[in-house]
Amino acid sequence: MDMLLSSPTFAFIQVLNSISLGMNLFIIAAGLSLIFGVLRVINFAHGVFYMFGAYIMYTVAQDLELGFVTGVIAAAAGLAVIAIVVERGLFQWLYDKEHLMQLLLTFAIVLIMGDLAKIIWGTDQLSVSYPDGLSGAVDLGVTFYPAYRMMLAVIGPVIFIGLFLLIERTRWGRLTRAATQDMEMLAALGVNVPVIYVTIFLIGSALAGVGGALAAPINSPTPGMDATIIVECFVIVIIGGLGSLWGTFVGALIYGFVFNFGSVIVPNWQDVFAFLLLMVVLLIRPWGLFGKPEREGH
Amino acid sequence: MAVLEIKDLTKDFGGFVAINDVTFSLEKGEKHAIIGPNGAGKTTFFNLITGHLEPSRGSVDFEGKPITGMPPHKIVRLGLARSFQRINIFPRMTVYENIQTSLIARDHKHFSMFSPGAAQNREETRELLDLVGLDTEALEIAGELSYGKQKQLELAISLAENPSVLLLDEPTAGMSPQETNEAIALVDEIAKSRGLTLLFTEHDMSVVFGIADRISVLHHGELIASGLPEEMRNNPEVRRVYLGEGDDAAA
Amino acid sequence: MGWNMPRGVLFTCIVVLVALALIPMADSRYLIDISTEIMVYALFALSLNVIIGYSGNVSFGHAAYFAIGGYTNAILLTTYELPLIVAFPAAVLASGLAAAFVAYFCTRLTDIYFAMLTLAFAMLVWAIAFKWRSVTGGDDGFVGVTVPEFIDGRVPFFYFTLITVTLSTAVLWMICHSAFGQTLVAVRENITRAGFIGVNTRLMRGAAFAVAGAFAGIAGAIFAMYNRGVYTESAFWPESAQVLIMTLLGGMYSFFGPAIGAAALYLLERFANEYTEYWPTVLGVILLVIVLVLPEGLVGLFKRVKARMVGGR
Amino acid sequence: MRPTLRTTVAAAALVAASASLAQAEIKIGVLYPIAGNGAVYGTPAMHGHNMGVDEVNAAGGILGQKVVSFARDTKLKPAAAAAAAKELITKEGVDVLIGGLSSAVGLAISEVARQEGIVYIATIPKTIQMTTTKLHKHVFRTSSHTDFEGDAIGQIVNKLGKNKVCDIQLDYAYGHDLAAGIEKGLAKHAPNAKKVIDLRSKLGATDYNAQITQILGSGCDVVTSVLWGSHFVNFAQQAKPFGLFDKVTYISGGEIASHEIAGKMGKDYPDNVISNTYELWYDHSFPGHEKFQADLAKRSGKKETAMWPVLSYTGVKFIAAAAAKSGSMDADKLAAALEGLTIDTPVGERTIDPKTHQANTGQFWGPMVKKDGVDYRVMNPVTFYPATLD
Repeated sequence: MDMLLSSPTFAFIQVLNSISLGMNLFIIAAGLSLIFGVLRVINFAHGVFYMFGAYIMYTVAQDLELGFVTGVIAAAAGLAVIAIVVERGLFQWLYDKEHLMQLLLTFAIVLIMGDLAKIIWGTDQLSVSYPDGLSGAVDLGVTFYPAYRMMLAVIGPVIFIGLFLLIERTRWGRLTRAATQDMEMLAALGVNVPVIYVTIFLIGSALAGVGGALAAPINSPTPGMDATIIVECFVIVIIGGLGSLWGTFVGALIYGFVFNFGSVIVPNWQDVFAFLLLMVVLLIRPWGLFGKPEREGH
Repeated sequence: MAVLEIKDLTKDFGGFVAINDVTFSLEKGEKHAIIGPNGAGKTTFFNLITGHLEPSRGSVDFEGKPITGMPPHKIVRLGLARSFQRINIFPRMTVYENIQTSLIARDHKHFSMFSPGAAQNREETRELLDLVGLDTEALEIAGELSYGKQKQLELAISLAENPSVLLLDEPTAGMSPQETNEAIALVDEIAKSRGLTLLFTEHDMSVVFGIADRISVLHHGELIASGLPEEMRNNPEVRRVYLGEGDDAAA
Repeated sequence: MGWNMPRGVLFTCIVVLVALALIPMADSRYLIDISTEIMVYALFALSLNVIIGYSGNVSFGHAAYFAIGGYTNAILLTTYELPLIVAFPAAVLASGLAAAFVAYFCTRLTDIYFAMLTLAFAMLVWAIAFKWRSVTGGDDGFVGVTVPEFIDGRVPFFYFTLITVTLSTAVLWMICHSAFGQTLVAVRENITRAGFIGVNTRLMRGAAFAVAGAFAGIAGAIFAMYNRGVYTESAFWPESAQVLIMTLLGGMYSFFGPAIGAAALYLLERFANEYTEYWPTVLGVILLVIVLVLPEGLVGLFKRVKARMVGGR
Repeated sequence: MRPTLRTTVAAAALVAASASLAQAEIKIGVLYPIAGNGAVYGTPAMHGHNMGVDEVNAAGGILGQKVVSFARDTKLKPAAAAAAAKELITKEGVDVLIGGLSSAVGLAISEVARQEGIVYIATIPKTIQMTTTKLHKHVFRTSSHTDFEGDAIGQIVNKLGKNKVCDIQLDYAYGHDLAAGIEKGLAKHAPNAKKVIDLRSKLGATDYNAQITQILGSGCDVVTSVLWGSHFVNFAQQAKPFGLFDKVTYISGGEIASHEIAGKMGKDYPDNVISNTYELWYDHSFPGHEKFQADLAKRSGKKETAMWPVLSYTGVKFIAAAAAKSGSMDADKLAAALEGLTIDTPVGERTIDPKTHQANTGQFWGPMVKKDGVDYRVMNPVTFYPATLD
C-alpha cells in the first residue's frame, strides 16, 4: 500500500501488470463469452480447451522444437478440430434441452479430456521457454517491463478489434447476432444455422487454445490448470455480461486491476475480492455490466 | 360500479410504445371484449393489469384499491384472475393436481409443510373437474391432454381462485369451431352462475358479438373506441381498422 | 392422516430399513462403514432434490450447507464441549439459516444466474472455512471431533445414523408431499402460472432452499462425527458437483431417486478406485449417459422398463 | 510405462490369492495420490514403496511372513483419504498404514489410525501438528517438518550475511507452517535479519506479477519462500524478465532443488536459487545410496529419478525394523518398538524420537548451479542439514 502511494513507478508497473493479466485472460474469456452469446451454452470445458492449448504448445515448441509461432498455430488448429468433434458429436443434440443438461455435458467433457491430457502428457512438471527475443525486458523509459507481457497486452486488444469487426461489421457477423435473437426465422430465410453454430464454437474454442498456448511460458502446463482458468473466466464474463464482447473486455480489465491492486492493498484477500465483486454484480445487475436482461422479465 | 379503473396506462419497451395512454373501466358483472388486430397490444394490456409487466406510466385500480406494480400473486388474491393465450398449465402434474394446487394456493395453504397435499380440497377439485367436463381425465398427465382440453383445464385453474373478475386472453385460440362453441357456452354459463365479471380478448367476431355486453377496440396500443356491440359494428374507425387496407395487418 | 405412500414404495422402504438394521449382524466393519457413508450421502442428495426436483432451480453450491452443518456441530461439540442435544440442532439451524440468507438473494434470479450465485456464495463459505484457521483449522481441517460417548463406536454410530437419516427422510418426504411440496412442484412446472394462482413463487423457492440447506446440515453434522473431522474440501465446488450428479443419476423427478443415485455413485466410485486410476473418465461417461440417454435418471429408466414389461407398446 | 494402480492391485491380489492358502501375510495399507493431479508425487512414491517391500520380502519378509501392499488413491482429499484408510483397515485388514502427502490428508489418516488403533507412518506430510498437538501413540513421521526446514533457511540466511528478507508463501497450511518455521529459524540464527515484506499467494496461483514487483520494490536482498512445483516454475518464468534473480538470493523450501523440477526446467532454471531436497540421484554422500539409486532407476525406467521414493522406501524399512525388534505386528508393540528406533537409509541414519515420534530426517541444501556437459542445474556444493533444532 505504501509503495503505491510513495512510488509512481511502482503504481505504473501495477497498472501494466493489471492490463497484461487482463488481456491474457480476455483472449480466453472472449471465446467463452462468444459461445454463450450465440449458442446460449455455458461451456465448462473451455478451461480444459485452454489446458490443451498449453500442452500442445509444450509438445510443438519445447519437445519437438518447431518454434513458438508454430506452437500457437498448432494449438488453434488442434482446438478447432476438437471443437468440431465436440459440437457436431455432442452439443448439437442439446440446444433445445435445459441449461442444466448442457452444463453436465460440458462437465463430462472436462473430466474425460482431463484424463486424456494425463494419458498423453503424463503428470510430470513441465516448463515452456520464452520465444527467442521475448525473454527479456523492454525499456519503457521510467521502468523495464517483461517483453512477453507487453506482447500479451498488445495481442489482447488486437483480438478484441478483430472480433469486433467480424461480428459488428460483416454480413456474417450480423447473421450471427441475428441467430442469438431468432434462429427459426434465420433458418426460414435459408441461412444455414448449424454452420453458424459450429463456426462460432470453433472460433471460441480456438481462442481458448491460443490463450493456453500464449500462456504456456508463464503458466506451465499442469494437470488441473483448467480449473483455475475457468473460474477466472466465469468471473470475467459474468461481471461483463454473458455474450457481450465489450463486457468481456471490460470485465477482464476489471479483474486484472482488482487482482493486482488487491494483492498490493489487501494482500491475501485478492481472490475473495474477486468473488465478492462477482456477487455484487450478480445482485445488482445479474446480466452483467454490458449484458442485456433475458427477455422473460420474471 | 367499476371494478377495474385504468388511467393513462402506458408501456414503453425501450422506445416501442406497446400501450399508449389507455384509460378504461370495467363494470361489475359485465362481459367485456377487447378486440384489435394482431399486435394491437391486447396481451400486453392484460399483462399490465395482472402485474406480469410493470407499466411505464399510469395506474390500475381494482375494486377501488390501487394495484399498480403489485406482483401477480397479490393481485390474484384480490380476486382478479386470468387465463393465457398460450397454454399455461402445470404440464407434468395430473389434471386433478393442477386444479387441487390452485385451490391450495387460494386457501393460503401452500406454506403448510405438514399437511398432506393430496388430501386438500378434494371435493371442490371434483366439482371443478365436473364443471369444466374433465372428470374422466382427472388422473391424466395434464401436458398430454388434447389442446382443447388443456384450454378447459386452464379455465378451471383460473376459476379455482374464486375470482370476481376473470381476464381471458383468447380463450378459443387454436380451437375447432365445435370446441369454440362448447368453450364459449361453458364460459357464458359459468360467468352467469358465479356472477363473474369477464374481460376477454378474442379474434373470432361471432364469439365477440355473441356474448360481449360491451366491446373496446385497441389499435397500435391505443384505445380507439369503446361501447355497445351495435355501436362498434357501425363505428367507422373500427371498420377502417378491421376492413381497411394494409399497414395495420402486419403490425 | 392422508399421507398415502404408494404401497410398492412403502414396502420397498420397509425392506430396505430392515435390511439396514440387520447390517451390524454381518459382523463386517467395512459393511457398516460404507452403509453409514451411503446413508449420509443419500440424505445429502435427497435434500438437494428439494431445490432441483421440487422447486426447479439448480444449486451449484449445496456443499456449503453440508459443510456449515459439519463445522458447526464439530466446533460446538469439540471447542465448546456442548452436548450433542445442543450442538446437533444448532448445526441444523445454522445451515438452515445460512441457506435462508443466501436464498433471499438468489431467488431474485432464475436459471443459470441463480446457479452461479449459489456457487459464488458457496465459494465464500469455502473461503471463510479456509481462512478462519483459528476456528475451523483452515485447510489442515478440523481434526479430532469429540463424539458423545453413547454413539462412540462403530455399531452405535451406525444406528444413530440410521435413525437420524430415517427420521429426516420421513420428514423430508412429508414436506415434499405436503400442500407446500405440491405447490412447489407447480412452481417448478410453470413459475409464471404459479404466480397467477396466487403463489409467491420467490418465497416458495426460498423456503425450499432453506429446507434443503437444513437437511444438508443434518447430513454434514453426522458426517463430521463419523469422520471425526471436517475439511474445507467439503465446502468446495467439486463436492457440490458430486451431490448434483448423485441427484441426477438417481432421478430428480422422483423423491427417492437421489438416494438411489447416491448409493449407486458411491459404490461405483469405491469399486472403480480399486481397478482404475481414471475415475474422472468413468464419471464423465456416466454424465454423458445421463445427459443423452437417461435424463430422468435410474428411476426414469426403471419406470420405462416397468412400463414396457407391463404394458408393452 | 508407469505401473498403474490397477497393476499394483492386480499383483497384490494375485500374490494374496496364492499366498493366503499357504501362509499368513503382513498387510500394509498404502495411501498416496496415485491417480489424478497428485500422481506426479504418488507414482514415484509407489516406486520407492514397492522397492522397499520387495527388498523386505527378498530378505524373508517380516517375521517370516510375506509382505503385501494394498494401495489406495487419496485424491489429495482428506475425507477421501480417511475413507480409504478405513476401508483398508476394515475390509483388507491391513496391519499398518503408510503414506500421506498434504497436511490435511496426513492428519485425516492419523485420525483414523487413532480411532482404529493402527500404526500410521507419515512418510511425506510435514505439518507440525502431526507430532505436536495432534500426536497420539500410533502416529510416526519419517519425513522432515516445517520447523526443520525453517531452521535450515535461518542458518543459510545467516551464512549469506543478508538481512533484508522478503517472505513469499502459498496461502495454505504448509505455507503458514513454514512461514512460522522460518520466523523461528531467523530469530535463532540470523537475529539481524529483518522481514521487510510478507506476501501470500493462493494455492494454485498462476500470476505472480504483483508479488514480484512488490519484492523488487521493497528492496530486500534475500527471498524466502515455499513456492513448490508448478508454482515455482511459473514464478521463476515470470520473475526472470524483471531481473529478480539478479537482485536477490532466492532461498526456498518445498524441495525445488529436486531433480524433477531442475531437470524439467533445464536452461530455464533461474540463477541464485538455494533450495532443498530429500535426495539427489547424482549425489552419493552416504553409503548405500549408489545401489539404491541403481535399483530405483531400473524401476522408474530412467536414471534421473525423483526424490519421493526415498521417503516411501524409508517408511517401509522402519516398519520392517520395528516388527523385527518387537517380534509382533500388534499395534501397541509395533509403536513401542518404533520409539527410539534407528535404521540405516540410503541418505544416512534415521532415528525416531521416542517422545515426539518424529524421525530426524534432514535434507540436502545448496545453490543450484550450471554444470558443464549437462543441460540442467545441479546442487553444488551439497550441504546436509541434519534434523536437529539444537
